[in-house]
Amino acid sequence: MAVDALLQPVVLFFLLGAMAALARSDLAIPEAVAKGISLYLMMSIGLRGGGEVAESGFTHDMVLAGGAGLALSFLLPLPAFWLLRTLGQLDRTNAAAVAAHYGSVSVVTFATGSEILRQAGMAPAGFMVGVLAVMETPAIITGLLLARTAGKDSLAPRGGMLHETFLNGSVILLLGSFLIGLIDGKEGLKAVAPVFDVPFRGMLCIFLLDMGLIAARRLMDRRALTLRTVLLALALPVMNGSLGVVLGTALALDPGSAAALGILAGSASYIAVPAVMRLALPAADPGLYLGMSLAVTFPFNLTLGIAFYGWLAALLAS
Amino acid sequence: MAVDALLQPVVLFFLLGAMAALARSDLAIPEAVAKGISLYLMMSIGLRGGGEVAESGFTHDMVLAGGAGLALSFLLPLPAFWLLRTLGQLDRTNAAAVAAHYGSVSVVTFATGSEILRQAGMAPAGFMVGVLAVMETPAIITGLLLARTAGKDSLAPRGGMLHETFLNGSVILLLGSFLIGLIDGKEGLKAVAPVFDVPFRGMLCIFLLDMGLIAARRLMDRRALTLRTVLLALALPVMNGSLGVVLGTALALDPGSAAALGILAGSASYIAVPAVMRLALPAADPGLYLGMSLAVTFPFNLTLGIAFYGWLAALLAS
Amino acid sequence: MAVDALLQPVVLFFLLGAMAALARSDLAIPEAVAKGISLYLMMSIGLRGGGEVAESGFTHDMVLAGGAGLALSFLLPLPAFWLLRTLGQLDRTNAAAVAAHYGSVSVVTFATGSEILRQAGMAPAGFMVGVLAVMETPAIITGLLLARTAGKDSLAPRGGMLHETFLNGSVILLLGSFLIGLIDGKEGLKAVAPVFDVPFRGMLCIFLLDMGLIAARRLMDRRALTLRTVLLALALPVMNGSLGVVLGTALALDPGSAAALGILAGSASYIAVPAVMRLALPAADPGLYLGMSLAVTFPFNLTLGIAFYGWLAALLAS
Amino acid sequence: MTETIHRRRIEVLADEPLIPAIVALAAEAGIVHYTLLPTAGGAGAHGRWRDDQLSGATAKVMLLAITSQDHAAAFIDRLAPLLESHHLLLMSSDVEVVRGRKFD
Amino acid sequence: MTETIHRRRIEVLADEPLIPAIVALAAEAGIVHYTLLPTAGGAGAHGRWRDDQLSGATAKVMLLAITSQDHAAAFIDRLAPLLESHHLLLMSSDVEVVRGRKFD
Amino acid sequence: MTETIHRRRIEVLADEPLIPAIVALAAEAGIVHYTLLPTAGGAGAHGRWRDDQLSGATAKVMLLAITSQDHAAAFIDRLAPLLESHHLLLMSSDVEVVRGRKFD
Ligand SMILES: Nc1ncnc2c1ncn2[C@@H]1O[C@H](COP(=O)(O)O)[C@@H](O)[C@H]1O
Ligand SMILES: Nc1ncnc2c1ncn2[C@@H]1O[C@H](COP(=O)(O)O)[C@@H](O)[C@H]1O
Ligand SMILES: Nc1ncnc2c1ncn2[C@@H]1O[C@H](COP(=O)(O)O)[C@@H](O)[C@H]1O
Ligand code: NA
Ligand code: NA
Ligand code: NA
Repeated sequence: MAVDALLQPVVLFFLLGAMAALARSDLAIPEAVAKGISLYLMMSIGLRGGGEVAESGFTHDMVLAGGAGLALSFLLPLPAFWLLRTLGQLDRTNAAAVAAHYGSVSVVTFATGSEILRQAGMAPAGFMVGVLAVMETPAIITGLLLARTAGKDSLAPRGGMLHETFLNGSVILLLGSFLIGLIDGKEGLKAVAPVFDVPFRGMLCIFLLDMGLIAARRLMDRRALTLRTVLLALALPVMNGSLGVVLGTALALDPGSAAALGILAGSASYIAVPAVMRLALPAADPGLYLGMSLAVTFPFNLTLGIAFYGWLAALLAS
Repeated sequence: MAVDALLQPVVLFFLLGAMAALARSDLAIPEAVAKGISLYLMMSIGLRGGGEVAESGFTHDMVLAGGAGLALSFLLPLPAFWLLRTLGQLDRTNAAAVAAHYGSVSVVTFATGSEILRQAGMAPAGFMVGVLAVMETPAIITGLLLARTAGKDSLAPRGGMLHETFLNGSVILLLGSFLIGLIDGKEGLKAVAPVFDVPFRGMLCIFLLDMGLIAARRLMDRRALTLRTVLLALALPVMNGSLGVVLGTALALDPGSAAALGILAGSASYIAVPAVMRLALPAADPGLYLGMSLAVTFPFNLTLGIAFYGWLAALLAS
Repeated sequence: MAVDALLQPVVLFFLLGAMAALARSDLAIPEAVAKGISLYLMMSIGLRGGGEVAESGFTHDMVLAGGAGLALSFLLPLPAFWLLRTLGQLDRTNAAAVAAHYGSVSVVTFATGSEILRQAGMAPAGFMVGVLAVMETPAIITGLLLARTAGKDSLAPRGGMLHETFLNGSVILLLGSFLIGLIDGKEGLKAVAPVFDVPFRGMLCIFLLDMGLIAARRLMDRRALTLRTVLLALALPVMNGSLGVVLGTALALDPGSAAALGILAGSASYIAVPAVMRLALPAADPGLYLGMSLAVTFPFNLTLGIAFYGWLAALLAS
Repeated sequence: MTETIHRRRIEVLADEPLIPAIVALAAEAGIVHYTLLPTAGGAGAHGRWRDDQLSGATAKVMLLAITSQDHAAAFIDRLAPLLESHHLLLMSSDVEVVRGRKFD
Repeated sequence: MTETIHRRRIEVLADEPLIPAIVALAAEAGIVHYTLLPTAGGAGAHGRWRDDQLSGATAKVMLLAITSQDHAAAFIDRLAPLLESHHLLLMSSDVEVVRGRKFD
Repeated sequence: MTETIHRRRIEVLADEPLIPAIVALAAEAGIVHYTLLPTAGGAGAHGRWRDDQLSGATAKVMLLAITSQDHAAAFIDRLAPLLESHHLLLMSSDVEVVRGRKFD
């Protein structure tokens, strides 16, 4: 599965972007287009997940997976924080900010992983999109508690950070689309499938080309990254991802969904969490948390991580 | 039909956008993408309408509907102006500017309405796209005549406002695409149908998400709106729309086309007319005319108006 | 073929854009969207060409066509330079810069030409995309040698211009997508065909609408263009294009591929070459080289040139 | 050291549909060279706005022109009566340029 | 000649997520009218950046406000302690405007 | 009241492909911190332009740098001979900043 996964157009376009940036080409996707595609991906993931859940109905598995996701997102920042403080030698604020990123999830890693699993005959259940939505925000709360100083800043919003956290555009769009998918069901979505279903993989290619460019340029700019933080940005996904797969298997999820839980646990946020952290913990260095999650963990998951979680889930299931 | 219409993805995405904005989420579609989709919608509507007319040939109905549209667009500003002056307590310039908006049409309301009618088995005739194009500009002329002061300003173009009116980008694009559709016919358009036909409803969803965000943000900013103008922004579409349906039925159009004429008459412009008014009547408040047409009338039509015009047309036809 | 070609939606949208701009309409496609579509077109052309070559395998014809393309791109600037110096009365730097544009190629002209040839039952071979990629850069080198002064400027990059030339974003994207197409093959690309194959012609329509606007606006701004340079901008494509067709036929390529070689030879670059020239030969006037290639040669090729090269190839083949 | 010359830097913020007319007004005042800058949003006496291009009628553009004292004054004279009615923002400040002749 | 009045031109460059908070801070200092300008990239003590909207967390926006001497000073006083920790850029310069009352 | 210090505000308008070279030139003059601003169009001695990114060769970008008097002069000296041949626009003006050391 690993080699097959690496040779898929989505991954090859990511590598093309990364190589172009490393060679200092001026290739660039306009911001507005990249942002538009990122919104499209969330709408599409939400709608399709909601449509599948509408079809399958609420199940026991769904509740288990949702609970597991919730627990993982709340708790994964704790060991991460400890490792970042000790091995990573980060101060409290930076360690807390980074830990929040690793407790949360990457929508694009999930999307790519789902496609690769589907290709390998291990399609995750539709409700995993709900789990994805559930896992986006709890880690932010844990991270802010770990930092202690959050929101004590003169620029911090009066009403605390909860508003920023739950009304983050990407969180709203994913949840809202999931709800619309639930309401309209697979049948009701047929008329919009030519936009939200059929072209999904192709759109992902264009987006991953851009991700390759951005990740590699961040890596070349790696002002804030040290050898220790880079190594942790490789170790944390493996740790968290394995935990996710093991937990999913223990809860008797099908192998595809267990692998997807691993992908979620092993991925790190680079959209919703940074936007909240920039405001809540301005003293934390965005070069550090975006460098780790976007420039190291994301490429690792895309090329090796997903294949590994899938392999592990298949192994444990048999 | 009303409930069905409300639960379609296009309408649900509009509501999602509106709710996100009301909750003060930072969700936003990049300008360039929204503008691009709006241009896409006009190209698609024009091409498909032209293709259908090429197939059906010119008919008696077409001429009648075109004449009715022309008359409505020229004349609807008159009662609107009177109501805005008296009940709305607006000055002459503002009343004239607003009246022009209500005589003209909203392309997206028409597009959404056509999809909802099609879903309900009442697809309007292809030539209604021609009527849409015909109705965009006459109201501007009536509005400028009502205002009297138009173009007497030192920034107003020497050659008068006609150039601005007829060469407005959206007018040109709709008419030009309609012509291309006429020339190439349904057969000739087959090669481009995967872009201009199949994905239309899905693209409309993304656009309506943005419309929801924009309309709700305008409503929250409602500096220029009073209770009187809000009530008129609800009454005018019902009045004009009913008139359109009755006229369409009287001219013996099929119920779908009569409903579409109602939708056109009941909708208010927020693309072509504001751009001309900003230049021709700078003293008129854009917060007022965009607030009424975009933040009140558009959501009303989308959620209730379209369903009402459709119901009325079906009732009158039977 | 000529009239059919002119009435296709792609060409009609180009004419619509040109007419809107000539009538001074404010119609405009957002930059970011136009740029996004231009990147899309390169990805799509590259992938599809690569996929076809993966299927057909490497052939004798392919090597011949590649060699011919390489030679043409290196050598076509020489007669062009001579004509521009003598008949065109340009100074050395400007003549060299313009000559480089005519030795290189226009991706969109090639794409439109391929579609028109396909429509006429003369589809060029998939490897012609490889020839397209091969022909983008050699002419730049010839142009810089002809100018002599290139890179002696204080703003010129230390390492010379080769980096700028070969790592130009559009060159990288076309080549990279071609490679991905080669690796994944037609079968592997199936999952992304709904984005990169099916909607191609429709996307080309939107892009050509924008090209029409841009070309006509440049023509109306024709500060740098003289009657002599306009005539040369019409003569060069005919000369170069005929040479390409004759050479392709002499090498026993199928008529479609010979026509495509003519289209490539006859087209002039307006993406990759100007970006390099602006930096390498700042003294050359961008108004001149973009005016000639974009405002004169491109519209000529689109409306007449492509049809002529196709006709010539068919004639020579029979 | 390169010699620099004092000129006026004029900036006008206006709704996009008004820009061609303002450019024409500037030309009457002798200002034919200018640069347009995009904007993203703002707030003024007439409320808040975001750059939604949906209608484009209320998207704002900043016009920047470097010019001589005289041309600047002529332009300001022409623009002043329109500032209030057209919701314009007009600023003027000192700036130094090389190649003074270019900016007369 | 149209009379112009001296005011302060304040410019603040900040990461997009901080803008609403900075607007609120400006309002506390009496500055309620402003314009936001987009940016494309840059480099500072904290490294290079390009305007990638992917996360939006590090895309920067320029806030421009014309205001009175007093309001400007009050705003700068509030912002000064945050400049270093929040990676802000703050500039202040002279500018002349017509309709002085509008910019107090 | 927060103390502010005088610095130079340098602005250079240039075609996008030239920006990396201009950034390098600025670095030679000791200016390593800068911000890039997008533009939308304009007109000059070499004609009108709109920001069409189709080729990108003639899309313009504004480079803004706050710096010391000396670095500004050094940069202007290096740039002056290129202004005409490269169609550049160069402006320099006074600006006040907090944290003066940051802008040397
Ligand atoms: N004092 C100011 N500083 C900066 N921008 C302003 C100021 N006053 C007005 N503006 C801008 O000019 C626009 C129109 O101003 P107004 O006519 O007051 O609504 C506002 O929306 C702001 O973007
Ligand atoms: N001297 C300067 N001139 C212009 N822009 C600057 C300057 N210093 C910093 N900036 C901008 O402010 C941002 C943050 O600065 P810093 O906190 O120094 O990284 C930089 O990325 C630049 O975009
Ligand atoms: N006086 C000026 N004020 C503002 N922008 C200018 C001025 N002169 C030139 N520019 C800008 O600089 C670009 C190049 O100038 P030029 O080399 O004169 O064509 C123009 O297209 C304008 O965008
Ligand atoms: Na995670
Ligand atoms: Na109407
Ligand atoms: Na050529």
